[in-house]
Formats: sequence, structure tokens, C-alpha cells
Amino acid sequence: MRQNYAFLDENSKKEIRRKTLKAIAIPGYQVPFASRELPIARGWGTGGLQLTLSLAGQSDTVKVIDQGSDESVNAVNIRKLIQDTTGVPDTIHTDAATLIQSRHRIPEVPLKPYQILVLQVPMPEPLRPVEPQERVTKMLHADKEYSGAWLRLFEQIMNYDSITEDADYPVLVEGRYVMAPSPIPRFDNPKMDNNDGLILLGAGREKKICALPPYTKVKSLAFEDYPFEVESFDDVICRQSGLTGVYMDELIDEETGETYYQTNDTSYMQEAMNREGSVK
Amino acid sequence: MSTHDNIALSVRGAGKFYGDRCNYCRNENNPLNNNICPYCRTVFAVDDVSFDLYKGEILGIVGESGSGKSTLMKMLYFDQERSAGEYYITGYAEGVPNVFTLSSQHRREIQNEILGMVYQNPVYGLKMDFSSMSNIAEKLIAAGSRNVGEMTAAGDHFLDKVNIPLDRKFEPPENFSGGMQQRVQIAKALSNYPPILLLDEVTTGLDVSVQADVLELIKEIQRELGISMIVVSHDLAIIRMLCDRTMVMLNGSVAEAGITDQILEDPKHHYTQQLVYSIL
Amino acid sequence: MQTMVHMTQQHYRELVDLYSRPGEIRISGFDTSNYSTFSDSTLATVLTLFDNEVSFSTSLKQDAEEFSTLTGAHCTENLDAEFVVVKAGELTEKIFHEAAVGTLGSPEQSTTLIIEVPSIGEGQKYALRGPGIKDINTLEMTIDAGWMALRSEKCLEFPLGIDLIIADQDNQLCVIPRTTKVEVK
Amino acid sequence: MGYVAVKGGTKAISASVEMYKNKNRVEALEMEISQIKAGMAQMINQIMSEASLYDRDLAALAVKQSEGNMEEAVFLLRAHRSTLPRLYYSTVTNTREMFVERRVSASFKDIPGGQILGASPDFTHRLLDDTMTYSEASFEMTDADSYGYSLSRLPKVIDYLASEGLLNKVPEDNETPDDITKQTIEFPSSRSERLQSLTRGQTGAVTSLGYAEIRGYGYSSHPNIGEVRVGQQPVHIDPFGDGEGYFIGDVELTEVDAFMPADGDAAEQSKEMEFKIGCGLVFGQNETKAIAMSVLDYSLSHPVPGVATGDDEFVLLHVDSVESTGFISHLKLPHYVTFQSVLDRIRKTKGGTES
Repeated sequence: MRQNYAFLDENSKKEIRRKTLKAIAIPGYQVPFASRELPIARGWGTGGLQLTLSLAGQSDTVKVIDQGSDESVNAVNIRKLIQDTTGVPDTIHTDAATLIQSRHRIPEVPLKPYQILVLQVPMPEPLRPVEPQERVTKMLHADKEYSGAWLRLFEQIMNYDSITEDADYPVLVEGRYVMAPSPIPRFDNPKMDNNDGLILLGAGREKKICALPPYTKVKSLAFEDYPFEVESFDDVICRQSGLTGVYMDELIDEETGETYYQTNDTSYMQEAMNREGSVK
Repeated sequence: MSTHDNIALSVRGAGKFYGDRCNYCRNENNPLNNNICPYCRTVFAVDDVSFDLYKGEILGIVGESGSGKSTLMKMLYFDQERSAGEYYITGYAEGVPNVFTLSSQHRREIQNEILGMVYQNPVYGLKMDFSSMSNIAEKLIAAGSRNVGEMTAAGDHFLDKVNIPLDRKFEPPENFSGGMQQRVQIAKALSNYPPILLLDEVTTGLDVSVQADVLELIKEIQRELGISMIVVSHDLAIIRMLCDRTMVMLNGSVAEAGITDQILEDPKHHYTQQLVYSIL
Repeated sequence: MQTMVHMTQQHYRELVDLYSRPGEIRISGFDTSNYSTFSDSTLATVLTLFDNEVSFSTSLKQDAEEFSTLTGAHCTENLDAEFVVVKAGELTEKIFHEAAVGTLGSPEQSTTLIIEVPSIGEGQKYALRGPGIKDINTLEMTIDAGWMALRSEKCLEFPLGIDLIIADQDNQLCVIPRTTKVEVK
Repeated sequence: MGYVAVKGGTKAISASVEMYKNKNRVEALEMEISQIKAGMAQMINQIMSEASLYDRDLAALAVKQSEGNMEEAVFLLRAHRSTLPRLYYSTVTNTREMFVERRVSASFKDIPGGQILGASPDFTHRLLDDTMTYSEASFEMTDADSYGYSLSRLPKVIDYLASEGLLNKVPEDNETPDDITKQTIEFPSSRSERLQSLTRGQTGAVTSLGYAEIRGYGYSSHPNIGEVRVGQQPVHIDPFGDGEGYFIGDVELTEVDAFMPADGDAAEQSKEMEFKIGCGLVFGQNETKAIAMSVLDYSLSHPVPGVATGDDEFVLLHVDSVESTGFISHLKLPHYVTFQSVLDRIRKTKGGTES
């Protein structure tokens, strides 16, 4: 069957575009949008994909990653849909892309001005763990009443003497909205603060769009005496590339049974290895 | 607004109506059938109430159920929208804005930082399934605290002050007796040293001996911290024990107001006379 | 091939950049016949954002009919419509007073003003601060400081506020979202 | 030559897609769309209803393409629906104008126009019929007319109750209905949002929740089915906005009016009881779903605190087939990164650091 350019019909795109602009004007606020069904499943990145399809044009170069990898099956599948319906070229190089769609990671290479990072969001409501009802969480956001979000962390400290929140660690945007950054690791949270590019977050099933314009204050929730902590890879070296200070995958050597680590952002690792000439 | 240095808050012409009001009852000179308009059946739960609360004093509001005293209290704590009137708080924006008309965002700020409320039923003031410590932390977090050590220290201090054994501080209030729950609620309301504390029938439903404990506690806290308080009660004995000045409410209006001793010794209003003689 | 699909996509991307970077200036308009009294960049903005779900307000019947015919959007007298399209010379206090700022629960339900000024890049100098601006941006445009003061009044209590898309007669565009603090320089 | 990332994902996906196509295409290709349309009409009814797209040919194509997987078929149609521009909106259509093929009332023995059983499996014995094993088996066709009825417009049972003043009077609401495919539902929901969500809901999910509501976790008394009607409903559009309706075709609908005895208007302190209505309306013949929808329409319009089937967020956000199957199945996507983050936290609480 013949398809529209970028799959969606023009009016659907317009609605997404109007809502996206509102999201950029209200950083950290979840703008409700109608959210169309796409040829990939709800929960598999339809929010991010709708944003990408509403953005993509003839002068774009896209990069799509999942779990830090351009070759993750879901990334391949999403990239294929974008390319089949728009014909835009793709790249694995973060700095060569104008438009990056990602699930669960912010690339290691910092965003440049005018680059757009689209994050796929399963659960956009940071207060959902403390309050199941949408009408209540909406009111809490309206009143800037976030004691519940902090209290959750306080309770974790009381129980475990540390904050046990893992990925999708909530952030406070411009001192106003508490926002779910999508299930990126805590390691990536600081990259959102005062960054050079635009970050858009799309939740297809939950029908929300959120945005972080460049140079926006984004702080992870924490206490003065229990500061925010990222995942620790302090004593760990990437077995393949020798890189340190990056987010790692923990793997098991089938032969020796030993645990080893490898850089999660595969294109970054590749670029680093080519630069260093340290090909194994 | 009041320019008086000693004033903590002032209320002018506060009203809460249920109904649309008609030409008859809009004219304040026309008599009502108790507090109901004989024509349009509008109920004047609170009607044209004005008063000041001085810094460091305890102001009593006495009246039978249905007199409007609890509704007034809920309006002061923004639990209920007002229908008419002005409300100024010296500690907020220099007492300039009529805080009744502020947005919910700003009212929440006042609620969190300037006011403390103790309800007759602890269910409204406490998260029954969170630990007592977390309950106190919730109030402190809402008031802006971001230091776990300071919060747990404040929790210990206030729970101790209200005689909750510290080895039970991690228990949820739902495990406690009514008197203990009420004391936890007081500890919570006090924990951020709010300049103004509202107490709504806080000893109703408690055993007489427990009542005395709680009243003693309130008196002590007031002496120690100099917090301004409004105490609502249907019980003149409690008002006599706690309050410097008293306001008698009947059918939504102020029947009589003045120094507590004077009112008790020489009640002017027929209704107050009835009240006073009934307890003598 | 440049079709309307591609033109609106490109224009939208300019708007995304401009919303993200308040005070920056772009040139963008469509190569289509323009029967409205507004510039090509204003018309391009209308064609990019309007469809049959949108309500808008504009003063001249000719423009209203043109915008409605091209996009299916509904013209209304109400100044709290989703969009108000207006020339700087025709701004009134009423426009600012009646513009919707949204509610605390739904701040996106606000009016976007599309204002066409004689020139962006000359005129009154403004200093802009806020999200999307690294330190400070300066922007010159021929719009009276009084109007910008009214705009700032509408944006006092974030997240409530109005967003401005500003176009000029040379097809330049810039955006001042509600988050931007605007000072006369 | 530099280091090049493995193209594993691309290869794996194309291999998987090829296998899928080989497996399903060979035999499926022999199946004609017309056969699916005719032979699996009930399945097509359900799919059109859940997809909210009335097109029997496309629904049959979706069945073929998805190898009869209902959720997949609905998903295909919904995705296709996203690509279609909205050219017109239909004018208000009144089900009193339905050409009724089947119509039963559980409330009244005799209803104006009579009970019409029509075509239904209700009174068949569910015994496997091995004569159908082979397609050669021949059936004797009978003409519906020979049973003494034909398509006709019939009055509605609720009109009878209304004329007696037994129905809860609801003010006429001529507001344009909200459309959840254009605007997200915001809570508390409007009735039009609820009805639209329910009619698009997964048949099984709507039925289960309706069952829970009447079995004891909600209204828990027996609703009375005033009328179930199935028939052809004419649809018109008004393209020039001049009130001239243009007939564009019929859609098959199942409509249910359920009556619930309830207290009168509390505001007027009425001591009288009256009937309140729950409404079910779905594409195609799908009576169970329409009845369950009417039960849920009632429970959501008259919520009882603490009852899940009266909580619009609980019901409406969880009955959609595409959303529930999508989110459940996304759990099989890789979560390596987040799992690493969880490991880090659990190790931290154990007091150890990374080894």
C-alpha cells in the first residue's frame, strides 16, 4: 500500500508539531497529545517515533540506537521504518546526525547545538510510583507539589541507607517540573543539564510529549547529605577498547566464566578505537 | 491589608456560600432564616467574618456544629475555596496580596511553608501507612528541606516532644492509638516551625486524660516557640484553658469577640450567655 | 521535489530551532502565492501549524478567509483562540489582556501570538535570558517596549503565559516563548 | 581498515522477517479475501470494532496477513488508520433509523414491532459439526423472508419507558463529542470519551470488566437488557455545512440499551426510583461486547467510590488492545542498560562495590 511521506498524514503531524512547540515552551511539562498508532507496537517506541516522523525531512541524517547500540534489533526496525517512509540517510556517528532517536541511553558524545535527541518514554509520569491516578498527578504538577517524589527517596534512605532508584531517575527541570527522563541510566542524567542540543521525549502509549530546550537546568532529585550517584564503573576498563569513564555492559566470558565489561555505546567505542588505532 | 506590626494574619469579610444567592440575600441587611436565604435557599456557611490573629497569641473560635467555624478553618488552610472576602498573611509577600485569590500553586506554597494544620481526624493530616518519621519528613520536604540528617533530627526532636517513644518512630501511625496519632499529627504540623498553626477540634474524640496531655502540649509549644495559633473548638473549657482571645460563631457569623476572660465573665450576646451558663 | 509536505516540514524545523533558542533569527517562507496581507513567513507559519482542529483570530476578513481556505482552521472573534495573527501596528491592550495563558493544570492551553513587525534586526533592543539561551541573547525588533511589558506581565507566573512567534516583512522569524525573561536594553 | 561494528541486528531482523513470511505466506496466499470475509464474518466484526475502522475488505486482509491473530489484525488496521486524512465527519445518526435484522428485549415479552431472533448462535448446541470438515458439504439456504420478517425500522424499547416517565431524564447534549483519537483523554473523562474508549476496547477486556462489575465488584445487581438490536445503520455526511445530508453507506451496528433501577435525582431529594441507562454500541454484530459496554458505561457514569469498574482511569486506560498488547510485549525488548542500573543499586545496598 502506498504510504505518506513520514507515514503519518499531514494533520496528524501538525497536531504533534503544535504540541511539541508547546512542550519546548514549557520545559519539563508533559503536553498531552493524541498519539497515533504506528506500524510498530505501542511500548516499542511509538512516542519517539512519532516525534521523529514529525521532524524528519530531506536535509536530515538520522541515527537510531537502542541500549546504546545502532544494531540492536529494535533500533534497526525503527530506523528501517523511518528510512522506508522518508528516505533520509542514516549514520552511526553521533556528531554526524541531525536527528537521533534513542531508547535507554544518551550517547557518550555530547550533543551539538541544533542537534535533536528524541528519547522513547514508556512511563512519562515521574509521580506514578507514588500516585496511580492521572487526575491527581496532574493536580500535583499544577501545584508544584513534589513532596511525594522526594519522600519516596527519603523512605529508600530510611530502609537501605541509600537511594535505590535505578534508571529513569527523576529530575527537576528549571526548578519547576519534576520529570521522568525516560529509562536512561543515572549515568546519563547529568548530560541533560545545560546541554547544547534539544532533547525531546515522546511517550506514545501514555500520549505525552516533553521537552528540554538547550541550556536548561536539569537536576536529579537528591538530598544535601545523600547526593545523587551515578552507576559506578570506577575500576572498570572496557575489555575491547580500553575505554574508561563510560557506561559499560557487564558480560560473562563463556570460556573462563569471568565477568568483563564492554563500552555500551558501540559507535562511540568504534570511533575511539579507530582514533587510537587500537584495533584488536 | 493591615500595617500593624503585631499581626500574623488578617481576614476581612470572609464568606462561603452554597447556592447562587438572589437579590434578597445579596443585601446584607435582609435577615436570613438562620443562615439560609428564605427565597433562594442559598446557605451562608460563613458570612462576612473579619478578624486579626496577633503574633504569638492563641485565638479561639467557639461555636456549635454548623456554626461555620470548621469551614472557616478550611478556608484559611485553602482546603476549601472561599466565596467572598480577603485574607492577608504578614509572612507572605509582606502581607500585600489577598491570598484567597492566589493561584493554587502559590496557595500550596503558603500551606507548605507558613501554615500548619492539625485536623480533628488524623487521617486527613497523616499518611497512615507511612512511618511517623516519613510523615514528618513529608512536611519538612514540602517546606523546602533537602537534608536527611536535619530532617531525621527534627523528627526525633518533635516526636520526643509529643511523647512518642523513639523506638516506634519507624512505625506507621495506623499502628497507634487515637491519642498517639493526634500527637504525631501535631509533631508533623510543627516540624518546620510554621509561623501559624491551625488546630481544628484536635482533642475531640480523645479520652479525657489524653485530652489533657494534648492540651498541655499545645500550651507548652506555644510558650516555647511563640507560634501564632487558631484553635477551633465547640468546648468552652478548652478555649478557656488555651486562648487569649476568643471569637464566638453562630450561623456562619461572628456573634461576639474579645478577651477570653471577659467573654466568659460577661457574655454580651444571648447565644454566648447560653453557652457560658451551660458549662457553669 | 518541493511539495507542501516538505515545505511545512522545513518551516516547522526552523520553528523548533527558534523555540529552542529564543531570540535567534531565521529566514523562512514558502514559494507559494500569498493573497493575505501578511508576509510570506507569517503565511508559512500559518500553513505549517494550522489545520481544521485549530481556531484563530485575525482582524481582516480577507486574511481570515485566506487562512481558513488554505488550512481549514476556524476563524473566531475570541482573542483567547489558539492563535492570534496580528501586525505590530494593530496590537491592542485587549489582545494581550484576553490572550489565554492556560491553567496551572494545562498550561499548554494558551494563546500563541503570531506578530508581524516591520523589522527584526533593527529597532528597540531587548536582552533575553532563560532556557534555550546560554548566557544572554540580544534581539532588536521594531516593536514597542510597552507591548513587550504587557507580554511579560502575562508570563509572570510560569508555567502560565503566552508564546510569541514574531515575523517581519523580510521573512525573518524569531520566537519568544513564555520562559524568556525580556528586558529593554 | 578501521574497526567496524557488527551488523548483527540488521541481519538477524531480515532473517526473522524472511522466516515469518515463508512460514505464513505459502498457505495463506491460497486463501481468498472474499472467503475470509464470508467465512469469518464474526472475527471481522470484532476487528473492525476494536480497530475503529469500518472496512470489511481491509479487515479481511488484516486477518490474512496476521494469520488470524486478532490483536495483530487490529494493530494493522489501527496503524493504517493513522495514515488516513479525515475528510468528513458524519452527521448525527439516530439508531431509530436502523434497518433492524435482529432485535431482542429481555425486559418485555411483547415489544412494539416484536422480538426478532434473526441470525444468532445463541440457541445452537455447541457441538462440533464434522460435516463441516470438508468444504463439499452443502447447506440448504433459506430465505430470511420465509420466516416472516424483513429489514424494517422499529421503534425503540426505551421510548416506551420514557413515555411512562420511568426513565431518568437527561438533558439533551448537543456538544460536539470529544474524540480520543484527536485529543488525549483527560480525567475526569467525558461520556463521549468513555463511550469511544469502550467501543474501541478489546472485546475480551471489556467483557471481563463488565462481568466483574455485575458479579460483585461493582453494581452487582442484575442489569436489564431493554433491547439488543443488530442492523444496518445509514450514515450521512454534510460536506457543505448546509444541512443537506449525503448518504455514504450503511454500517452494521449492534446497539444495547441496558436499564439499571436506581435512586432518583439526589439533588431534588427524590424518593422515587427510576431507570438509568447504560449504552453499548459497536461496529458489526458483537452482542456480548455491546452488553458489557453498556454495563461499563453505567458503572463509569455512576461511579461508586473504591470500585475499580467505576474508576474511569482504571477501565479506559486498560481496555485498549493495541496499548495493552504493545506494552506487555515490549517487556521482551532488551533492557540491558536499565538492568545494569538495577544491579548497581542492589549491589550498593549489599554494601559491596562492583567486583
